[in-house]
Amino acid sequence: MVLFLFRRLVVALLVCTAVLVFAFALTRLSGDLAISIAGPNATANDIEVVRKAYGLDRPLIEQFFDWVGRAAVGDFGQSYFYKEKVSKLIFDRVPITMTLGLVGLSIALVIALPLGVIAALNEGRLIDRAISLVALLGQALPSFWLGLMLMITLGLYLGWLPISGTGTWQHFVMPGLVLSFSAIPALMRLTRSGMIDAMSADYIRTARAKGLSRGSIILKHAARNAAMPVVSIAAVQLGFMLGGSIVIETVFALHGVGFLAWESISKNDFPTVQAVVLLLAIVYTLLTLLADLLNAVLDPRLRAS
Amino acid sequence: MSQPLIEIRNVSQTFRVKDGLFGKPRRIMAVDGVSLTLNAGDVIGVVGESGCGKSTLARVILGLQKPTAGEVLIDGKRLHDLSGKERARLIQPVFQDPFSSLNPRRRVRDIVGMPLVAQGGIPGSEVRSRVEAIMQRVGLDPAMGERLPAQLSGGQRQRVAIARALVLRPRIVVCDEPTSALDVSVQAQILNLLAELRRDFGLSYLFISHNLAVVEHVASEVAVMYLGRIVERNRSADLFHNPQHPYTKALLASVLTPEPGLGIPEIGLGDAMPDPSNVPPGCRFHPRCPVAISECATRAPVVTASQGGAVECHLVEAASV
Amino acid sequence: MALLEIERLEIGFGGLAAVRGASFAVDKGETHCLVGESGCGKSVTALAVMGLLAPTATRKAAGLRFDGQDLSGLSEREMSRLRGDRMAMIFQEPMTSLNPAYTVGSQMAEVLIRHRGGSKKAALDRAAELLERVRITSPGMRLGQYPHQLSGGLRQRVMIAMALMCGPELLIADEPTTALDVTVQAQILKLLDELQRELGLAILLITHDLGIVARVAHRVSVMYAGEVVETAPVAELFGAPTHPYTRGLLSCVPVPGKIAPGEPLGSIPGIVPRVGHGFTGCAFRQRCDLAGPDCEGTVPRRTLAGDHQYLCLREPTEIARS
Amino acid sequence: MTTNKIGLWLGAVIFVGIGLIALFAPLLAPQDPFQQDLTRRLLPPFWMDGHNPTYLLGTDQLGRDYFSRLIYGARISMMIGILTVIGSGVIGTAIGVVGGFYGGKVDDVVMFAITTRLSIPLILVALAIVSIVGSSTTVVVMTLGLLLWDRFAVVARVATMQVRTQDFVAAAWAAGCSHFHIVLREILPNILAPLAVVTTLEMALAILLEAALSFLGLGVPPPLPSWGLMIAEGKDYMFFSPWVITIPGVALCVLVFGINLLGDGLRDLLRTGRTT
Repeated sequence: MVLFLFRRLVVALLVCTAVLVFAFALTRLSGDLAISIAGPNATANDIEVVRKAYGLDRPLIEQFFDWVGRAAVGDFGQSYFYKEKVSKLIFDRVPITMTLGLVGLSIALVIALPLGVIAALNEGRLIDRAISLVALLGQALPSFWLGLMLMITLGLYLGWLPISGTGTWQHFVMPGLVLSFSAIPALMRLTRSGMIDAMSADYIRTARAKGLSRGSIILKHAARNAAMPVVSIAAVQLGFMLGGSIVIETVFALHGVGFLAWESISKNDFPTVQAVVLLLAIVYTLLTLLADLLNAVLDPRLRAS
Repeated sequence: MSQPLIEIRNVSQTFRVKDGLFGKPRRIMAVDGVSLTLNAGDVIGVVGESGCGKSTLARVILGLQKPTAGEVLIDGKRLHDLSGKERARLIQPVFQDPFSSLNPRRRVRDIVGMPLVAQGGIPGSEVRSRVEAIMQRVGLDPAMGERLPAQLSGGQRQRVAIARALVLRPRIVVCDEPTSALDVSVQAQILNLLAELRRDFGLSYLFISHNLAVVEHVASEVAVMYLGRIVERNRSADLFHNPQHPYTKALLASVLTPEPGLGIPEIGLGDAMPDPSNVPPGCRFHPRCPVAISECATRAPVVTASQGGAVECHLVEAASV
Repeated sequence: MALLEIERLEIGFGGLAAVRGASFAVDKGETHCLVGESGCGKSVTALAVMGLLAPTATRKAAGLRFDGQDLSGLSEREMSRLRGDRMAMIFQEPMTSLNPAYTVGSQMAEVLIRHRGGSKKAALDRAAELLERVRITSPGMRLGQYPHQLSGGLRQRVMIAMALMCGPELLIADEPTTALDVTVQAQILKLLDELQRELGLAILLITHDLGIVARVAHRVSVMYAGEVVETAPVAELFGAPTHPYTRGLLSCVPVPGKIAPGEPLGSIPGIVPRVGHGFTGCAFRQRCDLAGPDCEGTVPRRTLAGDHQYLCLREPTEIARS
Repeated sequence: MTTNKIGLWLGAVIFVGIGLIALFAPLLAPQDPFQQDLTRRLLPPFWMDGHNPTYLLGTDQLGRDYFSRLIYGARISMMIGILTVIGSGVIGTAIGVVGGFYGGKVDDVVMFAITTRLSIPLILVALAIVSIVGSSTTVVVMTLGLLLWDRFAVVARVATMQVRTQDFVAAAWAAGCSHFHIVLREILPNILAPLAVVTTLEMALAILLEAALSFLGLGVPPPLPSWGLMIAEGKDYMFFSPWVITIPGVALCVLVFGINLLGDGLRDLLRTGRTT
């Protein structure tokens, strides 16, 4: 188990390193960063000044290691646009995005798990088809559009929820709902197929042959085994949701990390973009690690190896 | 005596397996220093329980796996010096599971003709006629060539697999549990067919099975494997009538012939199941052996000639001195 | 005295008739073997008795009685009270038949708690006692282990011990040794044989292996295409097989000493037909040397001396001559 | 015909229908989708009061015919969807098959590449790339094509590993077939079914992503009538003229829903096809 954890950590570190390289290369895609930073109206002289000021005249490799070296201790440099430390910019906005992600995941789980189980237990029947159809429809809704439509209906016409901003908990309901929609179909589908697989497993037949009650068969014997893939996908989905929050935060004007990322992208604020990409990658990696640990708790076979 | 058709010299095969992506790698000793010869026209039966390495041995002989140590000579030539095409003309497989051994997306005639096409340079018309001829020979209507494997019964699929193995007219066929997945009545059809084809085509078989009754019926010589080693080898009649190794005796005792009134035999083997990733020291059979002596746990027995065959057992060793 | 009586059992899956009027009875304390090739309906019959058929299957029977009680009228809830208590079942695949997520002890204990109530402690004590009974060493340690830590043979022993938790009268064993190595197979069969004698269990053993049948059965029923074509005490069946299918099947098995090596084995030509609803006559007629046009009509069940029944139009003397 | 067959057909009809609309857009569109007329801004569609029969679905904030823009928008979505899955499908399948076929160290590298790709935040990186390189349809297709290969790779890898262990592949080795032959004739035909399902999923995802990128102003550049861009342009008017965002949104939904139905139907068809 300890060995397993250690190996997982090594791979996670390697992945983060790869993302580090990727994030650095990403911002160099344009060829000359200085031109982008200086803006469209800059003279050749301005560009030279920028180049010097940001250290872009040094060899690429030196810039890279300089950046990595500082990123390793949490220093992502100064934002070009906000003129603030990137780490502070991000740190201030993490709570909003985390809240949004967790609200989204909670809504998704509350909706997807029961629906998936109900669909699985009624496999092939009308209710299963109906649930699958709704999931398909949910998958087809573009999140930004769904957000706008909810703003019009729930916000404007019905007046139930605030349209944008971050003041109260109500402000998180609509964006959380929209965000959850991106995860519900996948979670529902996996819960369904996991339950169907588990219910058709030989050990369920054994449980029935033992005369156990239906409740005990479903809740004790099937659900435990069906939960493992769902735990993995829930972690992955939370990662995707945090990444996808960029669209929703923009729509709802929530000043979280996603909104910051979008602003930095449109303002060519590369240190911030790099830092957010890296941060999200690390969070994603940690989430998958967490899912592995949870699965090891659920599955004695994993615990042993 | 002419040179043997297959000569297996001290072949070993180990695998490193990982449990999942990040599991701890384990070393599995699937085959451990096996030597065996197959003479032209013989059928050598290899028997043993699951995990004894008999299927790995088959894969090594077929050239599907490069052995970790040792070498295989076919018709005097080193297996790994042969090209894939040359090897295919000498030796062909028939596998156990007639469902996984045929590509579900290809038609029967393409499956049977595949070895011919792989040789290259054979005109299409010749491929077609040879495929039809061999299909007829194994008892399949050539019109079935248009079908997909899913449209055939288990016995018909196994006939397709046999036709594919014979279409190149090889000299050796490695049969890896060719009838284990079949019903008894179909098993009999396939065994009879294999016997006929051997006579007519002058084939030699390496016949792997866990079913001793089947092996006694088809094999002229038998090798018994346990945890990667051949523990006893002899002419079939001698081995079945006068087994030397305690494991062979136990295996023979556990054959349940359809004779009522005989009851269930007492096998007397311990519960320590063989684990190829954790081979016991000394004689690898000693944890389960009913007649083990103290020496068995410390020193590995050497191959001893006995009753016209070869045995690896301390008791036989002691008796022969 | 019959413990389990099955009369004209019919099971269908959509348009396919898996079992077509199978009848046989299992006496108290006897080992009854149901033998046949894949697809003959033997496993489905066992599942039907236990009430474990898939919801898509249809079951109909003129009689399905356990200890005099009509099973076909019982609700799922009432059936589940019987299962694991008075009738238990073990399966072919010991590797997948135990839940990988729970310990052996927990899976064994829940049977007793479900049917008899009582504390978990008492149930675990009973489990340990039974593990010892099925000759598992250090039962206390095994109770805390997970299925993946056990070998196939051990798992099947655990399955057997689990089936015995409530002291059932009937044990249905569906190909219990098919997935095991031959040496382990003999050990498991030996164990079943002993338990049967000591506990007075009735065992319905489903198998395709005539060797197993000959060694463990008191009585044998041969199934073909959803029908019991012959049923007889074991010595009678092997000594005087009467139905052409039974005779064909026995000739296919290589028996050391009976058929010389190299000699062709007997075989049954053709393949098992797929039988739909409304099929009449003998299902074996396309593969039978003795078949005539009359075999398309109703086939009688004939009774011979020695409690021996078979399903065929031909006289025993006629069959023996062929 | 089961309910799912109906879904499959409905999906196919939607997909092919919108494909045909995209193909014949110049013939179908009643007006020039780029023609502005500031005197006729934000006219309502036909079911509302004050509509103009010339403009079936009304006009946008620049007075362009909304119906014609919608039809031309189908071109962008279809093109992006199809071109992206061709690119990402080839990349992902190649990576996955190589990893699954060779196993060992090669597979470790493939797994590492997949894990790394998955840990990179998709939308954020796509936005950044388009922002840096400059927005155009080509850039969007290239970016999405280079990012959306992960699921192809995962599925192709697992499917290849399963097929590789089957005995018919061993028989092909024993028959002396080349690696190329084995991958092409024995393995690929047997992994196409799950890949077909992935193709529909990824096409739907690509279409939604393009819409999202365009909505955020970093996708297809104006004045092209991308549905996502139409929603973005209508956003400022949505509280007073909700149809300007409803219409392109519904179009997007219908197309993606159709593709999803198609994929779902295929998945079921292939699953039952295997058992019978």
